[in-house]
Amino acid sequence: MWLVKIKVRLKKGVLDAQGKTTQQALLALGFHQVKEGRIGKLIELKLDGGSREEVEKEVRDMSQKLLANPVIEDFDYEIEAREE
Amino acid sequence: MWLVKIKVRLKKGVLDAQGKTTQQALLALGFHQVKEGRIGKLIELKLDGGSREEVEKEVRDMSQKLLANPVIEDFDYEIEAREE
Amino acid sequence: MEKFKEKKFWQKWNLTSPEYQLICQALNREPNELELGIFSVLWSEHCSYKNSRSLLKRLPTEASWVVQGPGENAGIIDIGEEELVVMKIESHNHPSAVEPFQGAATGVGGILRDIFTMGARPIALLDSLRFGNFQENLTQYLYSGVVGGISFYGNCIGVPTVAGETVFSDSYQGNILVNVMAVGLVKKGEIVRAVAKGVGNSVILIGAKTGRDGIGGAAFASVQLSEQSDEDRPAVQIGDPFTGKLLLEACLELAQFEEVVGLQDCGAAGLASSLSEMAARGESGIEVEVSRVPQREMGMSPFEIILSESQERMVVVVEKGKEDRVLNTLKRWDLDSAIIGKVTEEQSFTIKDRGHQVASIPLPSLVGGTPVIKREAKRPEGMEKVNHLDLKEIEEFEDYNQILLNLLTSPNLSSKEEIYQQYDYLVQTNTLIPPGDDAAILRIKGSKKALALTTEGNGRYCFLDPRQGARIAVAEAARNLSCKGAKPKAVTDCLNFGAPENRASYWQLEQAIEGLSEACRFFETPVISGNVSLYNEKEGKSIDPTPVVGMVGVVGDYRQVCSLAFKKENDLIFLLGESEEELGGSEYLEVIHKLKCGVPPVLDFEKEKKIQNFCRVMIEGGFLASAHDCSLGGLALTLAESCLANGLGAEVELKSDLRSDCCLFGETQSRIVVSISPTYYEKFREAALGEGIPFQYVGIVKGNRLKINQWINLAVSQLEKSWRS
Amino acid sequence: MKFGVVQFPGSNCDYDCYYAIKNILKAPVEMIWHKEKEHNLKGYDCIVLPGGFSYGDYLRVGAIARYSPIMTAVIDFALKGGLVLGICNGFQVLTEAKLLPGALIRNECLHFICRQQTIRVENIDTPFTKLYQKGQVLKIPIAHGEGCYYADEETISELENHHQILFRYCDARGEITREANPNGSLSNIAGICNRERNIVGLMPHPERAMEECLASLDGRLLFESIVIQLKQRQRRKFCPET
Ligand SMILES: Nc1ncnc2c1ncn2[C@@H]1O[C@H](COP(=O)(O)OP(=O)(O)O)[C@@H](O)[C@H]1O
Ligand SMILES: [Mg+2]
Repeated sequence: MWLVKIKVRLKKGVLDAQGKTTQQALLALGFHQVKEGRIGKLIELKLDGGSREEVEKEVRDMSQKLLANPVIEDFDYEIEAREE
Repeated sequence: MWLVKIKVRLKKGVLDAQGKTTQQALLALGFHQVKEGRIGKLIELKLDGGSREEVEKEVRDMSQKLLANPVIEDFDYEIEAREE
Repeated sequence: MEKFKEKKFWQKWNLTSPEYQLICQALNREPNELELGIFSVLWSEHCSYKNSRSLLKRLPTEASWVVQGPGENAGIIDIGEEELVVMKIESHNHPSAVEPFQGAATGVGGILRDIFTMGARPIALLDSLRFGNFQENLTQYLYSGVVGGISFYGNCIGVPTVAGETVFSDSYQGNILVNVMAVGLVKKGEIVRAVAKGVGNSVILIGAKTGRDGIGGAAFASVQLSEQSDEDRPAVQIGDPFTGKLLLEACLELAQFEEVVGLQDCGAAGLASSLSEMAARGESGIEVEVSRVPQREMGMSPFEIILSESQERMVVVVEKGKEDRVLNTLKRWDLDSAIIGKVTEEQSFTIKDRGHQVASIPLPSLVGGTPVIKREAKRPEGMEKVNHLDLKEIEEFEDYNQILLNLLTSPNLSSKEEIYQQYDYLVQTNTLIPPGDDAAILRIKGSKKALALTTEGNGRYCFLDPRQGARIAVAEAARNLSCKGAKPKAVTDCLNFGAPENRASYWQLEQAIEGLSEACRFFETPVISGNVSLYNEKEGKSIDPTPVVGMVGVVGDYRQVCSLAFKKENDLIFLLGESEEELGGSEYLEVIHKLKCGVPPVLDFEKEKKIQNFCRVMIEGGFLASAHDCSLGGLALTLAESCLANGLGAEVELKSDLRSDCCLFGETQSRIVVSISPTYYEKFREAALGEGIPFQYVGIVKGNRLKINQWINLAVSQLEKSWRS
Repeated sequence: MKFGVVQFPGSNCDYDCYYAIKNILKAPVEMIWHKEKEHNLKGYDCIVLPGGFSYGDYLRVGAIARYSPIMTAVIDFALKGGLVLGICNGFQVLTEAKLLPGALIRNECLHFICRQQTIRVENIDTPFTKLYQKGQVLKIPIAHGEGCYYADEETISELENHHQILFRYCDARGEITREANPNGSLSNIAGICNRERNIVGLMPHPERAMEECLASLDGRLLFESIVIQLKQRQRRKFCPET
């Protein structure tokens, strides 16, 4: 069993209204050190079988096809082996 | 400068409709190995100054107050030092 | 500078060599890169209408109630009691094809800014959508993205999406249409104009910070989509409805300030077009300092700042020395703002970067000087063949039950609830007739009046005969309003066509405008605003010509409106108008017989108007229990829909010597199905006879089955299952 | 007696509530700006947190609004027994502020849903529901993307035990069914109150169901219940004996 964590982020330069609003809210709450806020998605999948290489290929494939929107988003991922 | 990555996940037991739908969509696309899908948030902040301990305290504080809702969500975080 | 000439740099910007010559003449020198960029976006089809302007002149734009025709951000009509209605439609086809969610969302944001730019509060949105084949995965992706984007932006900003259309057809495969219309209200005397005038007055940029998004978007909208467009993807903009809402409220406050001289949204081509158009309208000039523009990213060049299409920004011109109240108001709404320049006497658009002049363009040539391009029109080859339809070759059936169910299941006729449920159509608490009817009705608080709104367009009819298709779109829009009890008042149109360089496309455009003109003149619904979207083609194949008509009508008393639902057992059902043997271009032919041919139905203007007037008068008198326009899918679909709305059945007997399929599914124009309580029968009959209105009794509302002659006998629940599937 | 409607940035049912209270209910009402940190809400008897998308609903619905300056006063007002009504986004803000238990998460169907909805009145023993009848079926529109009520089992049974569930999604006949549940809410919960019964949150929009021409009048009794309660309270204030 593999545990895959895919992080999907807005590309640089793409307006991140959520991130901006959250940063401002943190400032207003008194967390003055917060210089920037970005919000992305954290997608965690459990995958069956295959070698790490196979899983990696699959993950890249599904991220490009469905999980990230290549027009505005980038992604990266981590793969961990897990006991059943 | 510190880069903080806060991962906010729905607690076990809370309906993760989006995760479930994503898993189903992946199955439909032919990724038959996907046994489970969960979707959370990845909040990335840049923080100024302070020691690692101070930053950690701040981050825990802001996560409890604003970034995660303990009724439905758990969080964890990573802190990295960054060049300016 | 010579390097541009050598490398034909202008081609990259979609300018032609003669256009480049004109630019050099206007400047008396060669342009620099920034100047060339500005010319290129302002002279793009999207901003300048260079290909369509000469044709648009044919449209009727005047009436005693028209306060503002085409030329400003939106058109305005006077509906009495100090109320003015502001409206406009706009396309966001290309951005939505690239990124459906954000493309549609920013389309909504953009059209709303056109309304509140004028000081009007937006009260309604309508969306007219066209997608490719419903079965295709790509279509599903585009469809859910577009609907999601409209829902995301419209719901958040709090403007109800109350009506629209969704059509699926192969002709839009790879080239979807996303047209959004917005309507607003403003009191007489409170309109704000989009001008910059008064030498020395301050030019303030408000709203979101400027980023690198969407640079060159306007030019992008004016070229064909090709495989290469995928690489243009960073050109998509992101909508931020939250900032949009703050901007809306702030601008409506600013509109009340005396020191506010002019207000203009930053739409296509960003500051380049908003600043130059404002100055041109005010017959002044503008000088702007780009370093003062609040920026989202580091190191943006003047070029990027001036041409950025970042959303949620507006320009306001304020009397010199009186900026404080404006700036404070913006602060109250947490909006960024900065004084970025001033109005000048000399009619030129001057751009400075930290004091150094980086561009200077004479405005009259930039804004007014776009070359008008006369294109050649030619009727497409093979129209005779397309228009041929021999009914004898079409099989008639004994039993139409399954056929009706198939039609109800087909994506163009099935329930659109799945779509409009995603839109908040009730916010603002004015929606008297919600989506799902012929037209939406919105009351006007504090008045007895109500507005009726609809959009109409039939690409198939227009493919078969663009002029007739356009005439029908207007007639049908008016009929939609009339059968809710409203009097049609004005039109905003969105012309979606192929590349004007293609003679057949240009012919279609010309024909459609001719048809719109005739019909709008006849129905006294002047065209007060609109939008043109050309280059809707992919790999040389253009879409069906699709003029979309947005129409507004006025109801005198909001309590006298009529929905399409049958209301009560034993109410009598009548058909106003007469059916003809017409199947050409019908949904039935396409869905059941896979034929897209023949000629669209005939349209008799006089008869149409008479029937519409009669229906309206009957509703005003309170005589009708329901009224429903007979259109796509013919009489059978019209009856089925009236049954489905309240779950009531009907027993119908059509007496006619027409073919059964024509009776049931023919799309003859000028027909309305009404139901009335037996108490009013005499009154109704007398009135109809007196006015010489063709009408026939067809049956009664009864039970829970729809029965039509020996052809159809189905439980309403069964109809519903197919309709909702 | 006076109502106050809080305006957060991004509220969009603020005017609808204002209009309903002023023009339909004909009760005194004022808007309250979110930035008023020093406001003590003196003179107000019922505070309404309206629907909309406060702060764009970014990060999490209601999360940022919960910390807006006016909320200090609202929390204080509520804890002192003042009547607080949260509608839709207002409900979300109340749960984020812990004035009401539980949380509202994304609709099970994952998209926004706007429609006429039937709900059943479960408890009438509150200032907000006293004019209804127990079991009465109301038609009141919903319009939300995140209205799925969630709380842990313990909280749910506490809500049940203390009769804090005021409205449940039901079908036309009043049956509480899976199909009638538009968003996946636990126990079909559409609206709840706190233990003290002075704070109410609900997802449906009663302010959209107050006039003949708007398809339903069923929201009206909710506001009228409040008015009656406030009038009684006032009377008690002036003649303590009665
Ligand atoms: N098909 C049309 N019919 C009538 N008026 C039109 C049409 N197309 C564009 N217009 C008018 O031309 C002007 C410029 O349109 P547009 O560039 O779309 O405005 P904006 O830049 O404000 O979006 C507007 O006043 C618009 O109403
Ligand atoms: Mg405009």
